[in-house]
Amino acid sequence: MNGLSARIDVSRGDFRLHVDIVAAAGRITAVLGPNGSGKTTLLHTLAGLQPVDAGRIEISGRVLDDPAESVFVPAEHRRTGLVFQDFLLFPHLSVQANVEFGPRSLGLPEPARRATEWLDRLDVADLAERRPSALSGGQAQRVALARALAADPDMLLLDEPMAALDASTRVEVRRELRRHLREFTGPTLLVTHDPLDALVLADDVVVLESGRVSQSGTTDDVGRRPATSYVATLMGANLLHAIAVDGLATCTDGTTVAIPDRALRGEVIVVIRPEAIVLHRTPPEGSARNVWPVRVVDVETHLDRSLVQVAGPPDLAVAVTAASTRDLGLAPGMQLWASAKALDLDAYPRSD
Amino acid sequence: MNGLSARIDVSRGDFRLHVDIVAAAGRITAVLGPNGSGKTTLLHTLAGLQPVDAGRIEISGRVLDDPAESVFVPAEHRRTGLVFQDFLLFPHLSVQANVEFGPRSLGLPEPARRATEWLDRLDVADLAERRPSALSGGQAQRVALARALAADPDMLLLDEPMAALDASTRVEVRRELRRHLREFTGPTLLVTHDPLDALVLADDVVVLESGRVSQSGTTDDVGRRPATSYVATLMGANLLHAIAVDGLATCTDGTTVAIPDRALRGEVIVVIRPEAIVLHRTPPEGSARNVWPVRVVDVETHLDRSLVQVAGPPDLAVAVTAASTRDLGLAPGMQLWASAKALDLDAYPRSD
Amino acid sequence: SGSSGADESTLTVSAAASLTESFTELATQFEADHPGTTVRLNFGGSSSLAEQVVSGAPVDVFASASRTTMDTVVEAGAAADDAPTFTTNSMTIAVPSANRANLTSIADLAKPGVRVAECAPEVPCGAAARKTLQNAGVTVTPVTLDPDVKTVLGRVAAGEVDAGLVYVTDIRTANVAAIPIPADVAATNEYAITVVKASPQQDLARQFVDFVAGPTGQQVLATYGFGTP
Amino acid sequence: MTGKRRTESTPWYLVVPGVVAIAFLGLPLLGLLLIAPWGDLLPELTSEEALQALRLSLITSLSATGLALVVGVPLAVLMSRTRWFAGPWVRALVTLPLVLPPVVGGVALLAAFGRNGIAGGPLYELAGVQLPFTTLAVVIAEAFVAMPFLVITVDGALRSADRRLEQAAATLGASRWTVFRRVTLPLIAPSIAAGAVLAWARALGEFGATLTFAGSFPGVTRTLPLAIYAALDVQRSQAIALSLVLVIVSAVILVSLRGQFLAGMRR
Amino acid sequence: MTGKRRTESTPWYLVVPGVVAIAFLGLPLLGLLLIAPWGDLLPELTSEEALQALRLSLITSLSATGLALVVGVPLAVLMSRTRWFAGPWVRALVTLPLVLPPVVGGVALLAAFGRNGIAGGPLYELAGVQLPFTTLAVVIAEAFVAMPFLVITVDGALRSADRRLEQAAATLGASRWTVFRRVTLPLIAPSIAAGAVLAWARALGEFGATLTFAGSFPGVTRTLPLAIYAALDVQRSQAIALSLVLVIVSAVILVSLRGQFLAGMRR
Ligand SMILES: Nc1ncnc2c1ncn2[C@@H]1O[C@H](COP(=O)(O)OP(=O)(O)OP(=O)(O)O)[C@@H](O)[C@H]1O
Ligand SMILES: Nc1ncnc2c1ncn2[C@@H]1O[C@H](COP(=O)(O)OP(=O)(O)OP(=O)(O)O)[C@@H](O)[C@H]1O
Ligand SMILES: [Mg+2]
Ligand SMILES: [Mg+2]
Repeated sequence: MNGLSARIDVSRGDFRLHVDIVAAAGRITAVLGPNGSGKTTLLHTLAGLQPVDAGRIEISGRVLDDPAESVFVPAEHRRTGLVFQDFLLFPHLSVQANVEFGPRSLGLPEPARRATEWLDRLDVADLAERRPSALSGGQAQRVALARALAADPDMLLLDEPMAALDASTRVEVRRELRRHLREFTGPTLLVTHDPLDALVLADDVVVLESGRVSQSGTTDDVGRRPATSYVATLMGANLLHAIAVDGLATCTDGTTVAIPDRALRGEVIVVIRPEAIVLHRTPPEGSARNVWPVRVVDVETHLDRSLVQVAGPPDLAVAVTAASTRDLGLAPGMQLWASAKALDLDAYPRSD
Repeated sequence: MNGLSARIDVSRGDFRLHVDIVAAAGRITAVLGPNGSGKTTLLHTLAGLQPVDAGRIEISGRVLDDPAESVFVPAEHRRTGLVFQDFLLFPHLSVQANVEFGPRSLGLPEPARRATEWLDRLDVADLAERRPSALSGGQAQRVALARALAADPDMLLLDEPMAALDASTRVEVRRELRRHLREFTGPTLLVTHDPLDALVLADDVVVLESGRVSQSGTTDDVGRRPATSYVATLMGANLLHAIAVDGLATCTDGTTVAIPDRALRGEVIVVIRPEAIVLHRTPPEGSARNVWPVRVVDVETHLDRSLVQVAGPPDLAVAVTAASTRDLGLAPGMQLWASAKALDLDAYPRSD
Repeated sequence: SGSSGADESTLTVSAAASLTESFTELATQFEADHPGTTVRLNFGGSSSLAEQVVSGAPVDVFASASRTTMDTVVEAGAAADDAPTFTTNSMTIAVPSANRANLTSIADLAKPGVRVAECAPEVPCGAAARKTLQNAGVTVTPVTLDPDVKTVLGRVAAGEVDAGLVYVTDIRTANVAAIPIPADVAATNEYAITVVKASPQQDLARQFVDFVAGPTGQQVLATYGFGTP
Repeated sequence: MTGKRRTESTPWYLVVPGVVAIAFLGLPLLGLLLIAPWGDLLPELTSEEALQALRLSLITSLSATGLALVVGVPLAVLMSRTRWFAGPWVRALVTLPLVLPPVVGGVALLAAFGRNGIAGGPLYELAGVQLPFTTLAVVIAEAFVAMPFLVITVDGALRSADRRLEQAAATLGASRWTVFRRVTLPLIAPSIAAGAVLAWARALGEFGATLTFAGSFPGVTRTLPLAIYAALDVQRSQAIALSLVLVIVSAVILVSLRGQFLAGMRR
Repeated sequence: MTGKRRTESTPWYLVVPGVVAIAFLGLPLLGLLLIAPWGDLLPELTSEEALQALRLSLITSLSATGLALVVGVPLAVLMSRTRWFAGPWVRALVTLPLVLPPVVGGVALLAAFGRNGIAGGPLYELAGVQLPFTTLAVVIAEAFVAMPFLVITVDGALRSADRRLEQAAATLGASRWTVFRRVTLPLIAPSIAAGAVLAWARALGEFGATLTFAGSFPGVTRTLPLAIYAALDVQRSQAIALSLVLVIVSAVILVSLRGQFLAGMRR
């Protein structure tokens, strides 16, 4: 296969990471997952900072790590551009020297020019003479990104490369990154907590939960058909596990949901967008077939939109306009009815 | 005044922070700003880690720093709960001991119980016996937050307290924080890069740019009426500086924009939401009075929505549905027309 | 301190290191002659012992391997008497017991390739060595000029030098053999002894000094190679 | 197989000089073991004199290390944290005892604390106290030569420690003393341990300054190195046996300390 | 006014022991200055013998420091980075020369590198080379006693350094050698400097092992401390004058080194 293919079994303390990952060359794979799910561990293992206990790491046919064959290519021969979650800039070198470090180590031509170019692209060229200790958090992150990219890697491993960037810089860096990554011929793994980063930058998504892959696929597939509540929450949707019979899905919590596809049978996942749910003070009459009595748990007000958490069953996140919030007089503890049209929700077979 | 009032003039290397900040007790003030704009410097100065060169810091009538009066209250007597951008957990202490550190230092009753309680609330109680080096990034951040909150501070200074949290944890922590901060009687300053954090959590917003305050006010005001492009971008809107006469605003780049309020005169700011702009392959006919020829610079595709950057004048961000993207065959370099209804945009006097 | 009661008393004697064995034997005999008395012996380089005595160290008797060193104590007013010479010591040639350089006389020291150690000219044993070589009419370039005789002896014992100029009384270990020097050539050294002025037990100290200078003392010293003054 | 897969492999350009260093330090010790009079060792080990000297050496070297810790660590903290103490003069003052040949150090100690010394004089006149030739004098001499090792090691560690952790502690309401005790000290614990071992080892082997300042009286001031020196001319093999006692005792202590020492060093 | 506003103030519980430490180290030096024969100093300073000894001392102590650096730093790296060298035996081996009284150290060096020693014997038999009584022997003796200070200081620093920076360098394609040269070494530069100063100071003051192993011949092996010792018995004031030369030269070197030394220490 052209790209990365890895079977990894590795431990850190009590934690065990046990995953199969494939990342195609020229494509960007977003790695999502809750805190402590093993994303950083995965990247470090791929970069050669930790050998696998069992398994095999291969990139474009070249074996990087395989205990069975006694192969272990050390980090310095892997050409992986790793951006560390906490940057790890060299404190004794200037920003310029930090970025030149990779090109120099690899004997690339014109290291100084390369460094300047990357600092320029990430808009931190004016900090070239600074020591890392004199950088703000976001500046340090951009320098770390420049340092990894300047080393002209075969595979890019980015551990939350934009977490410390301010919102507008992030848009720019994301754009810059997208441009560069489009030219980049190797596989890219991008750890991020921002679903928008994943949606905008990534072609594929791998979701880790507790050291295992809980879902993977193209960004679209995962975005549209989340397989776990974690992914659904990430994508801003509600997810229910249910058994479907003749257009009626019975959830594990006992509620029934009318779903659009009558042909669907067996274990299914029902996804309801927060915008598709309507709240009522009195039991609604009309065409909506799904109506549940709920209690308001929490109201989060954004500019002209509120996100309301309600406890059912089912527990749901509901998006309402600022106007409805006022009209309904929404407050925690209130008893309401929630309705959702069968046609406005999505149901698909569970695939695991 | 009840709360924080600070006039700060302080330098770090070439950088100079020169701001007036007011933060009311019991309210949450979000501090926004680009990387390197001085947010961290501001928080450190308020915490007493750096004395002001000139100015005065006062909280509920108590002077914390004033060179003119030779007053400087050191950090340990300020009771400010500061969450550092890079956490700064004590590497030699367990998670539990880290969180107990504040209560113990201050002689608060039952430090162990307090610590456990906060670890519990932030959902990291099971990590209590770990050393910080054995935590993932997001776990470390939650512990740092717990440590600051457990010390029962008079003023909370949070430096990107959620940057490393995964999306779903962030929702929970945000909710937990909101609940706690609602009970909290002192002023809170919250540095964040996520406009959603600001919108959801904050009552007021202060925007720093290059060491100066570029805008401040309630969250709603700032959200609805951004004063600088930075704030507009942050809020996901387009901002144009213009001079208005009789319902027509002439921008600095020469374009004219029809605006809803004919009474508005003089320097104005025009804000256009990306959703309010429509793209056409041919010059549109119809009621939209604002039509500009533009060139596509960049297309970012989300799930069912694309964000298109176009170069004019004016330069705009345009939101279109996935369907339109396909229909229009959007690609960088394409020549199009952009239109926006006068009624669908916002114009208000510039206030500085 | 020096004394600890009427019956039990401790006499502290500081003596030059070269007196270690002879004085240990003498002390045992003195203790036998004076029941209830313990003699505590403190050996060291003469000049550092002298330095201690002058600085007020709790010492009752001081025996020096050098007249000059003793003179400094007398001049400093730390001696209770004029510190008579009580014995002498003369130069000899120490060689490793294997004697691989096949040395047989003092003249052999001048042969090329022979490594000789002697004391620095500033210290008594060095002065004596120089004088001895002069008397013999031999010109020797030593490889080292050591600060004390024990260092010279150590080098001979370790086989690092082929010969060393030391005192007769130093030839005591099995690793070292002596090549005698004719009496008219070998330089001698005077040993002096005194009661320390600050000693709280002048009588007992005086008795010890007299004992060493007396017939028993001289006899014991002679068995270790010392000469009579 | 796993050997090949270890991420750390030892590059030759480090192993070659490293092995040279080990040979360089190890050969003399090996030589000492070879020429050692093993037959004499057991009687020597249990002889009253050797035990007395050993006991005295352990007591004084540990006391000197304690003294060095109590005043040396604060000095190191001041040197790295305040402008005045960071000056070149304090630094020179701390380093100079290292260069003084021990015997001269002893002379200097006499000039300071002897009966006629600048501090010892008044002490004698007013209180009748004489330091030289007492066990306390041994402790002082050992502390004088050993303290600089501790101070320089700890000072270096403090300079490279992250001061921001101390700031974090201050924002949590910790007083300076609490910060010092619960953050600064634990963070540099490995270096304090290393410095204390250096100082202790130096104190244990100290000879010249002790001899000059404290004399060499069995049971009072004759530590093991002095006993070794005293034996060197007469009974060379006894001296070597005593040296072995010193080496073995230190080795046992160092190896048994190791667990705790390394624990402190781990981060 | 600004004084009051400084964020760092010096707490008394550090200042009191700190000042005690300074007095403790400073009084003997002051005492030495007071009893110094200032009149003799100038002639002494310019006497051929003193200059010769000083020159020899500087050359040998710097060579010994160089030798210690070249083999000691790699050893420290191995000790902190590989399992084998991190064992208790290597650690004990490195620490033991510290406890050996210098004279015994000299005996041990003879047993290893002397004419009849385990390494020196073959050397003499096969190549006719004899180390003792040469200037090289002085360097060896000084390096033997000084190297442990360097190794222990550097090892400690390496243990507390952040190894993840080395990992970061490796992911950027840096070979082990590049990582060592451009990351590891610069990061611990302050500790290497501190260790080198300790080792140099110890080498400069070294006396016992040098005397025993190398002898004491003017111009060849008689370093300044040996000259001082030789003079101590007979010409005490000359000895003190020579000691002052040593102290002053070291002070001048330390103070002038300071700038660079501290620069290395700054983070
Ligand atoms: N040295 C260690 N000892 C024990 N457990 C460890 C160690 N290092 C990491 N862990 C645990 O391994 C798990 C995975 O950590 P990892 O850093 O890979 O998570 P992550 O997915 O990157 O999380 P985050 O989003 O918070 O950065 C976590 O639960 C963490 O607590
Ligand atoms: N020690 C220093 N010397 C010189 N300049 C410094 C120093 N420390 C910080 N700066 C500069 O001060 C400015 C403000 O830094 P600060 O950390 O307050 O920014 P920030 O707003 O927190 O940014 P970020 O969002 O990236 O964390 C930055 O431009 C930074 O480069
Ligand atoms: Mg991580
Ligand atoms: Mg910041």
